[in-house]
Parts: sequence; structure tokens; C-alpha cells
Amino acid sequence: MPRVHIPAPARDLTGGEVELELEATSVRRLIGALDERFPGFADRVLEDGELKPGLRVAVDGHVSAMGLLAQLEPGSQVHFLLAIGGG
Amino acid sequence: MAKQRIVSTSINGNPVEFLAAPRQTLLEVLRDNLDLIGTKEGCSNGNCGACTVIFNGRPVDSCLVLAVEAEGGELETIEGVAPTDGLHVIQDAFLGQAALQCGICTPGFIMSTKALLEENASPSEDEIRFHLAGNLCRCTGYDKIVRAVQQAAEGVTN
Amino acid sequence: MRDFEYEAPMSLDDAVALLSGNPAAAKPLAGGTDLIDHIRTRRLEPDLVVDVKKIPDLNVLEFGDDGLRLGAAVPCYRIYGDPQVAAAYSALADSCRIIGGTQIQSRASVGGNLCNSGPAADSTPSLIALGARVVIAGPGGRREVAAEDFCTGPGQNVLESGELVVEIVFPARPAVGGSHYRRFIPRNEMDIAVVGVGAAVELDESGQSFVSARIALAAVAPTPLYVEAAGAALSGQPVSDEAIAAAADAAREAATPIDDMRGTVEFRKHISGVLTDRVIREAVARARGEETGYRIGQ
Amino acid sequence: MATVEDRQFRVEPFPGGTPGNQRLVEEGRLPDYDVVGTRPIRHDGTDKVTGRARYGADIKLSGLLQGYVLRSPHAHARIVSIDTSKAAEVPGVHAVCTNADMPSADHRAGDLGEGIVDWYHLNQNVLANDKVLYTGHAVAAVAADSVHIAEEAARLIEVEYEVLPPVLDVREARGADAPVLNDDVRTDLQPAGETGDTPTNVAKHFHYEKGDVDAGFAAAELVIEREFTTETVHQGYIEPHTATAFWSPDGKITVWTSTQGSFMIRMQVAELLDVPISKVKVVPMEIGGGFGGKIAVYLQPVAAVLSKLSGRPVKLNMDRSNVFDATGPTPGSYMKVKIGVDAEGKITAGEAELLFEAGAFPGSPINPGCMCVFACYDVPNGRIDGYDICVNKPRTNAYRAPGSTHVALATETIVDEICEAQGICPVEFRLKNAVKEGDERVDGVTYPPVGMWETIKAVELSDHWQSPLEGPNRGRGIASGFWFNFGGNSVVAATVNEDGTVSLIEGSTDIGGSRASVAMQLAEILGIAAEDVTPTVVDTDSIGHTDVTGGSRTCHATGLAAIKAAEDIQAQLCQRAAMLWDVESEQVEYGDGATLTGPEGKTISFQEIAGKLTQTGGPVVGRGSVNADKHGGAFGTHIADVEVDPDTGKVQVLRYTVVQDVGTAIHPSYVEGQMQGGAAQGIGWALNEEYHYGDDGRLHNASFLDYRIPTCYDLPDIETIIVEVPNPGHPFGVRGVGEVPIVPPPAAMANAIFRATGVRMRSLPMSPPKVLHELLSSDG
Repeated sequence: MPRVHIPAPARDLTGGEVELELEATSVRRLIGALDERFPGFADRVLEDGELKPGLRVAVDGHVSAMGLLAQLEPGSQVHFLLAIGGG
Repeated sequence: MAKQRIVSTSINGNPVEFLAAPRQTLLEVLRDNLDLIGTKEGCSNGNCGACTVIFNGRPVDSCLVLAVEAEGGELETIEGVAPTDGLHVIQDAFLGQAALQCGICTPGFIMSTKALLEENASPSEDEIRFHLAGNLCRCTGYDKIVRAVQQAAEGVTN
Repeated sequence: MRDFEYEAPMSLDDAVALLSGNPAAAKPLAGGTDLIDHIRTRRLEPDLVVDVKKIPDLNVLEFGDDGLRLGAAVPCYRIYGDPQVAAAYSALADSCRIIGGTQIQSRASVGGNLCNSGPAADSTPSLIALGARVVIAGPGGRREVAAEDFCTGPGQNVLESGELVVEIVFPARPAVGGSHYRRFIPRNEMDIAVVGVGAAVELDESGQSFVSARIALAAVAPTPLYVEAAGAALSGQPVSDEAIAAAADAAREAATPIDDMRGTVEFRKHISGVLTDRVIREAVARARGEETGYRIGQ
Repeated sequence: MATVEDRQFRVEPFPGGTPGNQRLVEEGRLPDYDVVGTRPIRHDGTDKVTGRARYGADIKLSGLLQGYVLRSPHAHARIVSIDTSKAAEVPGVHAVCTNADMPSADHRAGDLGEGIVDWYHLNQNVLANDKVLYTGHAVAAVAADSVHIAEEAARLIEVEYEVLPPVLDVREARGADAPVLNDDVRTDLQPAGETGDTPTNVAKHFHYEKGDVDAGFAAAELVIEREFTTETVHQGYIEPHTATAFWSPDGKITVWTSTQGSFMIRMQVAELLDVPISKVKVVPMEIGGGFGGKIAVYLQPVAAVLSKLSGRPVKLNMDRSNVFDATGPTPGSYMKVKIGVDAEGKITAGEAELLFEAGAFPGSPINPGCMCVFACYDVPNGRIDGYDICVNKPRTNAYRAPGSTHVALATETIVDEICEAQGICPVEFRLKNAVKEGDERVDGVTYPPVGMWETIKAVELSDHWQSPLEGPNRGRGIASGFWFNFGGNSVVAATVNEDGTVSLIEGSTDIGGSRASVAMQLAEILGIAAEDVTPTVVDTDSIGHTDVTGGSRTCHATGLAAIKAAEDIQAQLCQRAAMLWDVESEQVEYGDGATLTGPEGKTISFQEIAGKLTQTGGPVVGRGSVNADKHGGAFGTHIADVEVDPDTGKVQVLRYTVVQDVGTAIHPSYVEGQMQGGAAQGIGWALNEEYHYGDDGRLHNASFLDYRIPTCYDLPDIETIIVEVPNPGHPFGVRGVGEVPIVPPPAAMANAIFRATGVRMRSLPMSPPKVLHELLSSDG
């Protein structure tokens, strides 16, 4: 199962859980599964059904260009990160 | 408004007459009136050297010269540096040593280098760095510029 | 940029006539390296700019047995480029080598630096240390003032309306004499003095004792500051750490700097002493003909 | 597989460079390329050494008007009224505009790829109509026959202000009593936290936590906690901002400007002027430096509005004081950082509280600051809190590895203190604690293969580190730094010419030689010479969306697009050869030496087949379009030797070496140039650069005279050691180079100053008055 890293500010919802394994084949489904288990999670990361402006999803350490559409493999590691602007 | 004056001068070896209001700097007239846009504006107060031209044999910041002061004078700008059949040895050296990144300061550095090498054909590294302190570059850290001037000096002497 | 008229008179009389005909709103232009920027930023708002560079009297550079005549419009590069001037009046040459960068030195003049009357002017302490006098022409004729009496406040000086500086005259240098100017700046070049010190010393024939000395500071008071007490601390004394320390103390005491973005009072006072010490030592070494390895900026 | 510690390395000159240009080489592993790693003359070089290259301000158009922007003299004030009537009457004036001439904007977040922007805030930053929030804030603009007339007219505009108290310091600005700049700002806890409900200057609070921080500190033998401050600094590019716009009667807006990202300018102009992006064409001129500061719009929408009002093209140029006053410097900061280590010198825990100035509107690089603060080391337990705080200074922007330089000062000087306290060599400490593949950052991300350890190894093997530094008042310091680098959108189209050359077009503006490094990657794949590729940067109507030249992404991502375009060309040429030889295209191979081979020993060269395109189906255009997401983070470690004048506090740099993992150096000269230039900026930041504000919020040093960037007389030769730990996400291993080199210098310099004097500097800049103050305090 993919593993998702819960950002520290959202751990109030997960009872302090930092990393979870959840059955999901895409980031969108993963968020749905998280919200089902921890109601309110989706509101923290989504706005009008899309990732909040500036929020990014990293799969296996790489910020995915696909966002919610990114496909997950059984061993995928998922992180929520903010966009980073370079100079 | 103050009357425009006719200014007679020589630019890159050619006689040039132009009209200028007293408040126009040489930099403004070169760029806006004469289309010599190779001379760049970086600070307009003599602190960056991007607008360096050679005026009566001396490097000057053209932002701190009134165009009317050029009456009867001789000007050299970056446009006049290269011979018709190629590049000047300084220009070759800047290219070969990768002595430019964004390139906006490059014309000014080349003019200052030209003035330096005409006065001192084999400057030490310290002399190069001192002479070029009036030209700011924010991209290169100056290392490759100094190498280029050294290479150009060898080219000038040989 | 603000609109103004431009004239380039060929004679001193014409320049005086132009300046005195429009006294409030006319400004002389020599190198222009301060004036043009000040007009652009509206610190000055002249209606007439009088270019004085074509006047022969202001372009004199004459070195002789009885001293040096320096026309007010002579650009810095001509001064340090003259081997005799640079050797005899080395503090003046030191100043001219560090006013702006090479490009500025092609245009900027010591006369302009003086008339701009900034407290941090790099050449004025050298003029004071070298005992220079300023020759002024105006509608009322010619007059002279000592360099240390020229500036009266930040941007202010003794010039009356319609007057301009014609030349700066320096007395002959003593047989065993040396002079030096250096400034403290955060970078090594292209800066305004946080503190500047000019010193001229005369030693006895043995080179072991001070006969006399004149010391002046920049950027530690509303005007360039002649510190008579610092010179007095050296005069007649053997060249020694104690005498030099006493002069440095006097300079530090005389300094009344302000806090600004270029330095604090604490810092400027401290540096006044440090720099005075170093400048005297360099001047002594030059008087003795010794090499010191002085490098600009350090 | 052998561990990294068993591998054998040496430092040697990088071919084609000067003796100071070196590289780290692993025994038995040398890259083998034909074009990559060589030093061809850059394609745009001749234009740039002859003055022919056209930068932003060089555009000439018939009927061109010149503009002038009127700016606020106050740091914080409410605009009561603006009366432009007198300006409009001045002969020679063709248009006057204020915010009222732009469409109104609402609070919506726009995603600029590398970050977000609130459109209302951007609208207000471009031309204020509600409040001015910093001196120099634009309030109105005039277009006239000459810039002098425009300036005189602008001075006749009457603006009535209600002056408000300014707040300039981050710690004050977050206090309950501080004047609030923007009444719409609420504290947003991120990532994935909740948003506050009271007006505040604290726009964002980032919070990261990993492991058991308290237990980590409890397990430490030594814990050091220190506070640090840095001042606002500017990128200091030599070319001031400039924009020229023409709003055609057909509704099409053309903008000529110098920018790091023409597509970002297009998006911002379209959004602020409420027109579709298809109606905006941005023509990127050559750009005279950016470093992160030429991404946001300032003048572009204003020039467009003035053009619409006048019916003529309008050019707006900033002067240098405008650039300092009113563009996007990078923040001043307050930082409190704590690190614990066990008896063996292994880090057990880290904690950081970071306060960054946002400037007038939210958006400081505090988040990357949080993510970089412990990025170089394996920190098992960590807690990081970062705050983005509005103050009455210009809206901050990215500056080369934004946020990372600040935090490196804190972490790297504490590390040096730990080394001093525990008697460990700073190189040994870093080798022991360096992050490696598989280590997890405090933000939770796990590292792919990275080269932190290798940069330290290169330091250890370097001539610089091995040469003793002798003499009084001298010291040597080292420090490390990290940047993520970036991928993103890039498009390249490459046309094969009949003479066997390739014309390459791209959307990446070229700040420092990227035309060359992109063209070289295409040339490497095709097996042709770099000189046989002609790269051109084109406008937004002529190529697909390409993200900014920034974040060290161009050589990586646009390079990837060029590689794809080259592979596309290869595939098409194989088809053409198959047609010529009457075989299947699968039977044709594009091999080394730019030669296509087919069955029965058939061969044809790239040059030959390029001449046969017309009869085999027409021109061949290779296409490469990527949204790259396999960029590789990079580390650098610098060595600084300084001498401190004990009587003045002035610091001279005696020797300086930049060591950096760049993945693979495509054009080593420009890689070295980035390393040297970044280090020079970092040295300037370390020693003298800072914004000086008066209590009234007025900037006192808006010029290159008193904003002291280093001159060439201030710096020594800057030696380089290129480390090449390939990025697995790029065929040649490119990571990117531009960001990292600015990160270590302030800390390296601070550590060197300590070794020279025994004084720890924890406040930038380490200017002579501050250093002297510390020296005098420590004496007595």
C-alpha cells in the first residue's frame, strides 16, 4: 500500500499519526481515503476539488507534475508540500 | 524649455553632429538620439560603469557627462571597438574566458579594459582589479573577467 | 531631469559674469560627477549650468620650486599622472586615486570636490594637510582663503554669489617631508569615506624627529576638520610610538561625528585614532624614502 | 556495493579551465561525452561583446512614448485622493493613469508555478489606490513625448496621504500592538493546517516536526541554541527593470521586457488587465540579470494601460533608486536555532524558529527556509516553525536559493561552535552527519542520491584545505548549503536545416549562458557540434509554455526538452533513411558520430540526410515538451580564508573555494561562473550589503554607492571544485547550479572570522562597525 506522510499541522486530525498506509491508486483517491478516516482532512488540502493554490504532492521524493492525478504504486511515498520558488 | 544645441563631435572615428538639450546626458543621447544602444544604463549616477565610453582618450561614465559637453570631442563606444573583419582582442578574450553571464555590464568592462590596456599594456592582477573597480558585475564574481583582461593584455603585447 | 541652460565660457571674466548675472540659479560645472547627479535627483535645481572646463586659468597644473598651482577644473587623473606632483604632494595624489573609480577620475576635479563641500570629501583633508590656499575670483575681484577655512557646513562654503574657485596653490614641500591620505571604507574602492585622514609631516635631516605636521580629517564633523592639536603633538617630538599615539588621541578627541548608515559615533571616533596613527606612519616612511607596501583599501 | 567511504577520489584541474578551476573525480568513473563537459563559445556571445544584443531598454518602436512612475514618499499611509488633472494638461503628455484605470482585482490566489500570488495584492503593488505600504510604492504614471516631460508632469500629480506609523522589524510586526498593513491577512498554518480569523501581519506559519524532539535533545551531550538576524538585501542585477507595451486597437497587447519568465509575465499581465492570455504576447529581450527579482510584474501592466490610454507604445524604465526602493529584495530575518549532538558528534535533534520579512504583502521565502535549515544533515528529531510577516518594506521576492542563505548562517555557525566545543574537525563533523540517499528531512521528504558527502570529501582533498593558513588575525571557515533545484515546464522545437545544422527555439530566457547549455545537450544527442546548433529565445506566441529561468531549472528541464527534441529528430531521420534505403525504420539506427546505419552496411551521415529532407517528406522539426519532476537537489561547501583588521573590524577575503555538486557540468565555464558569481553575492551579503532604513521607513541607501555590492577590487580569485554526482532524473545527470553557491558564504565567512578573532558574528552584515564592536566588547 502507498504510504502517506501527514504534515505536522494536520496531525491534530490524525491523532498524532505521522505516517499511514492506505489503499489508493491515485493521489485523489488517497485524499478521499484520508478524509473518510479523518474527517476534515480534505478541507485542509483541497479547494473547489483541486489542491489548494501552492500546495504540491510529492511522490517518492519528487514533486509530481500530475498533482491529484498522480498515480500511486503499492510502495509509493506521498508528501504534501508547498511550492518552492527559486531565484 | 532650454534650446537644443547642435553638437559636433567624432564618434568611433566618424564625424557626427547631433541635437541635444542641455539636460540630456551623453548616455541618453547615445542611446535615444543616436541609436548606439550598446552603451548601457545601470545606475545613472556613476557607480556601476555600465555606461563607460572613452571620451577624449579617457574612460568616463556617460551618465555623468552632459551631451553638450561633447562639443569638439572624440568619443569611442562599444560599437567602434571591433575591427570590420572580426573582433578586438579584448572581445575575443571575454568570449574565450566566458567572462560574461547576463552581459549587461560587458560593454562597460570592455571599454574600461581598452582604456587600461592603452595606458598599461601589462597590468598586474592587482592593477586590473583596481582599475576595473568602477565597473560592477553581479553575475561573474569577476574571476573570469580578470582572466579575460589578462588574456587580452597578452594579446595586446604580443 | 530638470530643464536648464548651458554655457561654456572661454574666459574667467565671462564665467564670473554668467555666474553673478544669475547668482541664485547658476552652478559651475567642472567634472560634473557630483553636479549632474545632484540635478538629476533634485538636490540642486539650477537654471543655468556654467561649464568652466574651457577656461585656461582653471586648467593650470604647474609644479615648481615655490610650490604647486592646481587649476580648479584639473581632473584627478592628471594630478596623480604627473610624477613630480605625485611624488611631492603624495597626499593629494592619494586622494585623487580614490575619488570614485577610474571613470570618475577622468572628470572629477579637486576644485569641484572642494566646492561641493561634503564633509567626507576625499581631497580636502589633503589640501589642508599640505597647507593649500584657495584662490577665488568673483565680481569683487580675487581673494584667497586657507583650505581649512573654505568649508562652512555640509554643502556650504565661503563662496559668495557669483564667485568661483580658480585654483588651489600649495607651498613648496620641505626637503624631508612626506604626506599621505587614506580613508576608511567598508569596501576597498568605490565608497564614501567613513573617516578620512590626511597628514603632511616635515622631519629633520636625520629623519628621526618631527619638525612640523599638519593633520586633517574627513567625515567626522560638519566640515573637513583641521586638527591643529594633532600636528602640535608631533611638532618637535622624536618620531616615536608615543608621539604618534598622542597625535592619534588628539584626532580622536577632535572628531565629533554623527551616527548614520555609514558608521556609528563609536566607530568613527575609534577609526579616527586608528587611521591617524597609520597615516602618520606612512607619511613618515615616505619622508624617509621607505617602502611600506601600502595598498589602497587596506 | 562499496560504501561511499570506501570509494577513491581525487581533485584535479577541470580540463579547459584555469588552475583554480578543478573537479572531484572518482577513480574509474569519468563521464564520457563529446560535447557535454566542453567549453564552446556561447552562441549569443558575439552580440554581447559588441553591444549588439538588445536588452529590455533597447527596444525602439515608432511613435514610442516614455513614461514616469510617481511613487510614495511615505512608508505607510492611506491614500485619501489622487488628482492627476494638472499632469494631464502638460504639453507633450499623452496619458496619465492610476489604479482606477486598471480592472479591479479580488482576493484570488494565482499559481505562478514556483509559488502563489494574491491577485489583489499584486494589483495593489503595481499601482496602489488603497494604502501605500513602502516608500517608492507606485501610485500613478504618466506617458509623454520624453521622459523629462513625463517626470515634470508626474510631479504635478497631487496625492493626499493620511500618514500611518510604519513597522519595519519582524519581531515588532508580529506583536499585538503593531500597525496592521493589510486588513485582509490572516495567519495560514501550513502545510494542511487551519487559517486564523483576526487581521494580522503574520500571513503564514509553517510547521514541520519529525521524531521526538524533546527526547532527542535529552539524549544530547551538547546543546547549543543561538539567535541570528539578517537585514534586507537586494539581488543587485545591473540592468534596472524596464517594460515597453503596445495595446493595439485589435485588443492585442504586446509587451517587450526583460524577464526571467515571459510566460509568467504574460499570465500576470493578462490577469491584472483582465484579458485572455492569448491576447498578450510577451517578447523577451535580453535580460541583464535577475537572480529571482525579475519574475513579478511591476512596470509591464502600467505600460500597457498607458498605451491603451494614449494609443501609442509606451516605455517605462526604472532608475537605480526605484529598483532598490520598489522591486523585490529578499527578506531580513530573525532566527533562533538549536542543535544537539551526542558524545560522538552525531546530531540528535534540531529546532528552529524563523521569522522572515514578507515586505508589504505576504510571500517571503520562509517555507524553503524551513525546509533548508537542517537539509544538509541527518537530523533524526526536528521541529521547525517559520513565519511570513508583513512589514513596511517592498514586497520581497526570490533571491537565489531563497531562504536558504539565511538559515545556513544559523545552522552552519552552530555546527562550527559544536566542532569547536567538542574538538572535532569541521570536515570530519560534516562527513559524519552529511545526508545521504534514504535520509529523511524534518519535513518528511526522503533524499534520492545526493552529493553532500562528496562535496565535503572534495574539501578534504582540496589544495586549499590542505594548505595551512598562516599569519596573525587570519582564519579559515567552511560551511555547507542546500537547494532543491527545480524541474517544471519547458518546450524546445528544433528544425533540421539542409546544411546539417539545427535551429533550436526555446522559451527560456538566457541569463547566464543557458542557450549554450541547452544547445549542447541537443548537440550531444545528435552527435553534432555545439556550433552547429543555433539557439534562439522566442516570444510567447512562438513556443509552448516555459516556466521561469530560475530555481536552477533551465539547464535541467529545458535541457530535457532539448534532449527530447533531439530524440524526436533522431526518430524522424531514421524514418527518412528507411525511406531512402527502402527498409523498415526499425532497421535503421542513429548511432555515434551522427551517422545513421541500416542493413547491409548502409550508412548516411546527419549532414547528408539533412540535405535530403525535401524529397523524403519535407522539413524535420524535433519537438520536446516536458513538465520535469525528477530534478535533483544539490549541496555546496565553501572554504573561506579571511584576515580581520583588529583595529577597524574590516574583513578581507584572502582565498575562497567553492565546492559544489552540480550533477553533471554541461558547459564547465558557465558552471564555474555560476559558482563564482553566487559566492561573490554571498560574500557581499556576508560583509556589507543591507538596506538602511530610517525610523520613518525611508530607505537611505537606494544606490550602488551605499548599497555596497562587491567590486572586483574587493574579491580574490574564486576557486572552484565541480563535483559530479549524477542526478538519476536526467540522462546526463544535470542537477542545476545557480542557486546553491550563494548559500554557504555568510556562514563560511562568520566561521572564518571566528577562527581569526575568537569572535562569533551572528548578525549580517558582518560590517566593520559590527565586527569592531564585537572585538572591542570581547576584549574588555
